[in-house]
Amino acid sequence: MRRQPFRTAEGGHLIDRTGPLRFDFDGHRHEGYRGDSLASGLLAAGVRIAARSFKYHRPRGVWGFGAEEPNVMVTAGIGEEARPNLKATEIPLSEGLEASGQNAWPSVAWDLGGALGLAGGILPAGFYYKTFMWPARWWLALYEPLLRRLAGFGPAPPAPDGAFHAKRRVNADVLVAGGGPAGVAAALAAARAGARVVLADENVRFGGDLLRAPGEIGDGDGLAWIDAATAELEGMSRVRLLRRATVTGYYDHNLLLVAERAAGDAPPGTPETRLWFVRAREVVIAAGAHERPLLFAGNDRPGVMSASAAGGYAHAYGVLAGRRAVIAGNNDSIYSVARLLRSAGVSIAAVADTRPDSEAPDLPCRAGRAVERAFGSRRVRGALLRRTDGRAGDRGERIACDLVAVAGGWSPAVHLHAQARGSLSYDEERGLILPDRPGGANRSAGAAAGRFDLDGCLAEGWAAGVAAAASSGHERAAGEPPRSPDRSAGDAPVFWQLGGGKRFVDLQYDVTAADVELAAREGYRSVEHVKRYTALGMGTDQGKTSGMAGLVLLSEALGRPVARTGTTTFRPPYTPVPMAAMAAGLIGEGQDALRRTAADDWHEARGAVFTAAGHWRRPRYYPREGTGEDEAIEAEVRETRAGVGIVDVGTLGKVDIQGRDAAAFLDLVYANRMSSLKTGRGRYGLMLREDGRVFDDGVVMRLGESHFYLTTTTAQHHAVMQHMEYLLQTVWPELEVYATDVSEHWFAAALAGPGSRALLGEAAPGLDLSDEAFPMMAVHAAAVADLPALVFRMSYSGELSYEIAVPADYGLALWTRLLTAGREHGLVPYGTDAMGVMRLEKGHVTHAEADGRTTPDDLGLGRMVRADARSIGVRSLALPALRRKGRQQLVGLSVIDAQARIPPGCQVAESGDMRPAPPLGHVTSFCYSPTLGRALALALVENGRARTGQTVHVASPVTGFSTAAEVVSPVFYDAEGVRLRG
Amino acid sequence: MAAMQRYSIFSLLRGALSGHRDWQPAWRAPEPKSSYDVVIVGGGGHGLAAAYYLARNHGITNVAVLERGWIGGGNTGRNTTIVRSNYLLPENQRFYEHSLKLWEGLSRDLNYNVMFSPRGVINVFHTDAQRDYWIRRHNGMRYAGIDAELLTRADLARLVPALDLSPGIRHPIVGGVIQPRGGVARHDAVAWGYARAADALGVDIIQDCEVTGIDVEAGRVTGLQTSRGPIGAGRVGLAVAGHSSRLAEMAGIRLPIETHLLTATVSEPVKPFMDKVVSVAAAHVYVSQTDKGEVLIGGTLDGYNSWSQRGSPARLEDILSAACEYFPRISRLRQLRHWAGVMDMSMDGSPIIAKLPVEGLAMTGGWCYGGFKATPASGWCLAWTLANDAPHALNAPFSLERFRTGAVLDENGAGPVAWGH
Amino acid sequence: MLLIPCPFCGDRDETEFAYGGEAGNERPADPGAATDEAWTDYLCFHDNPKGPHRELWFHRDGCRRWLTVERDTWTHELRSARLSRP
Amino acid sequence: MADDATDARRSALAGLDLGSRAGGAGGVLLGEGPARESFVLRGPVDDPAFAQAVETALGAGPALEPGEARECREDALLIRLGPDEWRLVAPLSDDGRLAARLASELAGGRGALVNVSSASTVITVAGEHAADLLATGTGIDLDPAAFPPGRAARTRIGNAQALVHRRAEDAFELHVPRSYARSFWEWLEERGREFDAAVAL
Ligand SMILES: Cc1cc2nc3c(=O)[nH]c(=O)nc-3n(C[C@H](O)[C@H](O)[C@H](O)COP(=O)(O)OP(=O)(O)OC[C@H]3O[C@@H](n4cnc5c(N)ncnc54)[C@H](O)[C@@H]3O)c2cc1C
Ligand SMILES: NC(=O)c1ccc[n+]([C@@H]2O[C@H](COP(=O)([O-])OP(=O)(O)OC[C@H]3O[C@@H](n4cnc5c(N)ncnc54)[C@H](O)[C@@H]3O)[C@@H](O)[C@H]2O)c1
Ligand SMILES: Cc1cc2nc3c(=O)[nH]c(=O)nc-3n(C[C@H](O)[C@H](O)[C@H](O)COP(=O)(O)O)c2cc1C
Ligand SMILES: [Zn+2]
Repeated sequence: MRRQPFRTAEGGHLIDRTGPLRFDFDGHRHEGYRGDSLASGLLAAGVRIAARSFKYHRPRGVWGFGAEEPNVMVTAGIGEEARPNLKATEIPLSEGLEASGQNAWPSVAWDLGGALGLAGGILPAGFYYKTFMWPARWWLALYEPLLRRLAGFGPAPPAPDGAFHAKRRVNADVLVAGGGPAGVAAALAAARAGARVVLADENVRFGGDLLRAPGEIGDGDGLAWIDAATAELEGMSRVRLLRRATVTGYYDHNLLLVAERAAGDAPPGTPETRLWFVRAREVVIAAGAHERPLLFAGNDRPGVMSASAAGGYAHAYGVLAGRRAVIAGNNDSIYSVARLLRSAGVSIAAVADTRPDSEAPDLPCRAGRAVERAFGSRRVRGALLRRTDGRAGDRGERIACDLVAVAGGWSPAVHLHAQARGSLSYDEERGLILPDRPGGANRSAGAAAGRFDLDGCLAEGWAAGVAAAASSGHERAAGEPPRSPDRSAGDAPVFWQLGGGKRFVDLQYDVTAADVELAAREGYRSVEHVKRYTALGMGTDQGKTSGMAGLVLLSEALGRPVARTGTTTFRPPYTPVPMAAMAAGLIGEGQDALRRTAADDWHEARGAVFTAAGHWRRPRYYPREGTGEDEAIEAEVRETRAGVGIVDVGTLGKVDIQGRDAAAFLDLVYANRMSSLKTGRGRYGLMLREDGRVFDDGVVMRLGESHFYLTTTTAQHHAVMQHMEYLLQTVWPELEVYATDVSEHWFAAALAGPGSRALLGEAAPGLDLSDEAFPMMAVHAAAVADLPALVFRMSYSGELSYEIAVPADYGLALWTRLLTAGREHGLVPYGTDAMGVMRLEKGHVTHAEADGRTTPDDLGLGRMVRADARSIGVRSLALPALRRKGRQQLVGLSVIDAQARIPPGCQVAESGDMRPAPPLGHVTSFCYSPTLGRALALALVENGRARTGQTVHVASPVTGFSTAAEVVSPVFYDAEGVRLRG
Repeated sequence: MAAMQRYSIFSLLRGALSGHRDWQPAWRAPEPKSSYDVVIVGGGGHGLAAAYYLARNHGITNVAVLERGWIGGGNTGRNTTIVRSNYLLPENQRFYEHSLKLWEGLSRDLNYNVMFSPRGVINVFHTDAQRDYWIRRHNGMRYAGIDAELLTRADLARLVPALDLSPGIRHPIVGGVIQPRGGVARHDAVAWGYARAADALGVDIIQDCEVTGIDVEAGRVTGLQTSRGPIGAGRVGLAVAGHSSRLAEMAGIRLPIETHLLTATVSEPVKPFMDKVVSVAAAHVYVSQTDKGEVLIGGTLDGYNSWSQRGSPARLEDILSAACEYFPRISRLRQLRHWAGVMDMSMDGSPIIAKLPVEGLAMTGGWCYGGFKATPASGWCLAWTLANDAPHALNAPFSLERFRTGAVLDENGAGPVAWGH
Repeated sequence: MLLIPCPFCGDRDETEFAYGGEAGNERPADPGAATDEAWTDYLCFHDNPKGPHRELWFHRDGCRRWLTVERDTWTHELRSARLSRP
Repeated sequence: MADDATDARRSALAGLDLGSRAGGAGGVLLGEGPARESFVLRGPVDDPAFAQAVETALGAGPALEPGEARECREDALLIRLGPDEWRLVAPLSDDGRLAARLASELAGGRGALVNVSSASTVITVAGEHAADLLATGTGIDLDPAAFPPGRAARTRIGNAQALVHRRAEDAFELHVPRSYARSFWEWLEERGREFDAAVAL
């Protein structure tokens, strides 16, 4: 048997006949040519059943030629490489391609699911809304699993997409969407006018409709003109031609997404997709039109297809979609398709024209007739033609054939125009939905604007190109537009259906005319309701072929004009976009950069276990030989409190504040006063949000009369910067203050513990560390470990402590030099967990306590707030609910059972039985304190401070844990602050 | 009026025999009367539910629902359909749990299968701080009598095989929590089911009827101006989601609500591979697979006031990269469609179901991301509030006054920044 | 994705900016003298028009200026953008 | 101390060991630029005293076009980043002298000068596809007509904010916040696969 029985001996401008390619479909080996699509390859090989439908598993074959294909979706690749739901018309054949049919078992050719078709009667649109309600439990146990089993097309992929996908952002004067005659003319005109042009077409070759059917431009072949024009464009430096590139979405301010697919024979390393984000000043939409179906019984059988597609397979690929064809339609294109097919070797059984007085002496014409029914089950075997005027006595004509090519007219591709929120109009006479007022800087041209003659398309495209270039400031003369002898309007009377029976409207979701009529009868009258009730247009083709038919049927059922029915909303993407392409460059650190401190390499080498703090990573603790995590953390605490520890605090936000009004500004930004600070001294500062809740805290240091340096928490640093700029630029623009973010410039480490003074004394011999010369909250510039540093005396751990900041380039040197110097002092590096334990022992609050709901008073910080209502947030503190008695307040909880440990996420309750009852509050932070030898917690508890001394319960019902604790002051350790003095 | 045609497997079989020619309209298409006892503005789930409960619970049947477009075409028709009651604040817990209980009986109550599917709603976490928060929230639910469980990584691997639990990713997942009774429902069916049941009790559902003005006389609402003429009303309930500020403005009232965009997207349908609803809160993405097979993915706001119902591709990149990161096999699928809804973002992230400072006027709104799950209880409470001219204990905390006194219900602690919630 | 014409930097994508809400929402000059109602008006009750809106945007990844932008919240048409503090 | 300090300098990219990755001649060459001294200058451009102080110290006035990078005294570069913000970038060998001069000219007047020398890492991107690689992650118009050599812009690229300075049509310098530098480098390398990006020393 011939390997490609339906391949013609010659012809096919897209294929290269030197050396066939082999490919597999559903386990069978076939042959095709380079340049074929999988669809043309399957047709050439004589594969007629290439898919099964969604609901009834009916056999389906290729219907279309490109993006509009509703039927044949396949899974390409096998095993982990499988990609489901690809349109066979869009898959380039490549050597060794393996594809399989979907939604069928064991194969699309022989699918047991086909039996479901028999149950079709009880499964009309929306049947599931009417049943499966009793008994309630069965929904989850039985009914829904059954429905889910039937759902879906392709298999769920078992593995992630491993391919490389690229992205590119570009700016253009003019983006032309669609590279048919209109688009190429537009691009050429705009480019010659001097505009920066991007021309994108979804096909492998520019030419649009000319790929499917020959046409004349100038005095020669249309495609030759296209090739010459694209060659000219290719030579212009400000022009970018994108093939296999679908304009998928039209977004705000003329941003368009274009998904470019790799060629079938692309060299390895070529990105599988490149997603272009084109910001265009002007857009020309030259997206052509989609051929419409006709509705008749059996119109879904393999072998019933779009006439222009049937012609296209012959012209572009040298493939016959059948050997004996009935061609039926309502416009002149049926004659050119018939001649095209005949010259390729198809015998033309009949050409049925719905119009009564058309004729073509060279063809077996049946004027005034249409198909009423297609025969055959696994593929079409014949068609019944009948008069369209319903004259009595017409017994119909049954014609044997294996191809029914239908030409129901054209639907302009208004998708992009509509996505841009352009309005649509309905031309009743021509039966066309047309772009009306544009919704952005765009214009439609050619078939996309309802212009169907080649000459008109060229003229319109050209004019659109000239106009778009002019609107973007380019007015060089572009020359004369190309002309074509083809000036036939191509208009057709509106015609949809003949006869009854199972007429499919949406092939993909098996929506029939009866379903649409049922929806209308049941009161789902809005076109949007019908879409949702029947799923019409919700498939992967988004109704490109079915949409209009659905509208007309619905309008007829309701007896109202199509214009009143309107369309459903057009939404991106125009054709599906790979998720992996959207995600390209944005996975892992690509999306979420990992910020590292200057000492990060050291932490990593030391084997630190890290934790995430915003974008940063910070050492949680440093593992120790022979002990577990808890022991290591406890040791870090113990050794710091007994000797000296060092912690990387490089992640804190740091801001330099200068300017005449710096002090006044800080008084307004913080709830406590900063203007009274003396130079060389610092103060703990509390920042509120305008609604009175605690926003951030940190230390403010005065470096000069109008020069301050302040720290923020790691998490809020960006928010604080933005907040300060907001205040300076919009609320108090009269203040002259410059806030400069210096977080990245400074690295910082804290030395903590009674031994810190001795160690620092050694590392900074020039610095007098006596209490008199260097009291608490003082700041000095000094050389530390021979590095230029700022040293602050402050404490978070509750021990004598110094924070040392150096420019980050020296950060690692500071860290390693201190560690070396500290060896004799027993210096221990500690991480955030030990820091957390020490701060908890001291009752310092963090974001767990300042959770965006708490006021200063809730946190026991009320006395810090200055009574100046001008400061941010202070006025809100006077609102009744913020002054209300009985608010939750911060307390300490000391667990009574010294062996008990607190699990995460505990609530605080009156009793320990964990029965439903309103809890008193919740634990915000917890630890086991090696210092005090028991578990401690901070908690927000209703009326908490008044409960001091009472016993409450700390409980986690989800883990079945509960223990008793005493309410105590949140400062568990060294309340007098003796240790700060060292 | 005719008794409602019952839906069941038997009626479906009978329909099959008659070629499905005997099905009656699910709801009528009446001409508006000159006045009603109560008019509900907004034919989304909330408005339709309010009308239904007014008729069913309070015997008030001279009711109209006015919808400017087609019922269910607002956020009801464009959301990610997650239903749950796993809230942090007690006021929210009580309210949403009441709603969940109504969901559990809803299909049978309405005789319309809304396909409520309690398949379990999972939240995962990555850091200690997130762990503490999520467990605390679920512990709080237990104290409120709501189901909640803790999941280990092994549990997650078993329940959600598609989830990437490897330690090598940017933010490794360390655990999760689940509300087993949470799930999804068929969004459209909720609107249609309420409409059909309300219609059967005498409620007029009037589509293509836009309210353009609210008539107030001596501080009392008397009727509405609409695109289909004036309609008198004894009381008026607003249930217009993203459009709340506009309607309130018609009565001279300002609301602490801003309108923002939220995007959702679906993949092409594939065979089932994920039956839980999974939310990765830290990455602002939530994922489920519908009964038709699409993977349904939702994310976070576009973050600026907008009524445009179409979101930014930048947000899509965020949402889809997060989805691909945590559910890697999704990266092999293709995005089929995306859309956006206009969200009524309140200033504390919690709703307003309350009487307004015009006699006879009440509203439900300010739903932010979360109002689909609230549909039954929101309608239930609005109906109560309209019928009794006073809030029920369940919705008393969701007052407008709280924004004046500071007694806000700020689940996320984000402060008065509408787009921060 | 909006394209915001920063008066200093030129056209930039929305992703470089942080949104700041209504532009005309003035902070009471003397908060201490403001009634609860006036104060909470400022805090919580903002303009939310469907149509032209004056709003603030922070050019976080560019000049770090706060801009006052006039944008239609329905069409997203951007009518003007100027520096909040010239 | 100065010497000791200089030796102690360490690049944020040191951990990547770029030396071991060097080689190849791809469509884009990535490298690390030399460390610089870098200062944020703030001040009122319309204040004549401020303008004069800057002009005197640097030999270039502050009234530059947005994004203009003007060469000034001591091989330094003054870049206008905002209405009242500039970046002064000087070679390390300058050892702070230029900034000191500027500081003393500014002393007592308005404005502010802040040392941020450690705040960013300089990454060079050069070669035929240099602009294409940047265009994988930033929306600013990199067409040489819109963004010619000698221009700079602070913008967002990929996973970081960066100050992009075009030195020649096909050569860029990116000043990236130090803590982001490694992640950003890796992002560049990964996105650069499309162009056979290689590391240049
Ligand atoms: C993308 C997205 C995802 C979401 N995900 C979830 C989720 O997973 N779970 C969840 O619980 N919630 C979710 N939500 C929120 C939820 O969808 C809404 O809160 C809820 O559906 C609101 O219902 P509604 O009936 O109040 O509003 P809508 O359904 O919007 O109904 C309001 C109706 O009022 C009509 N209307 C407006 N103005 C007028 C007028 N002047 N005259 C007459 N009629 C008018 C509108 O046309 C509309 O139909 C999501 C929302 C979005 C957009
Ligand atoms: N005889 C008839 O009745 C009839 C009817 C319709 C069209 N035509 C012929 O069709 C041609 C119309 O010319 P035209 O240029 O307007 O349309 P076209 O169909 O020739 O070209 C449009 C091109 O745009 C592509 N495209 C569509 N959407 C796209 C997207 N989103 N992204 C990228 N590419 C996209 C299409 O694949 C096609 O290649 C003329 O030759 C005309 O004579 C004839
Ligand atoms: C849960 C859910 C599932 C959806 N599934 C699909 C789908 O399979 N196919 C489809 O085209 N649209 C689907 N949509 C999107 C709708 O088509 C539509 O975009 C959405 O309801 C918003 O309405 P609009 O686009 O008409 O504004 C789905 C929407 C929701 C809420
Ligand atoms: Zn700017």
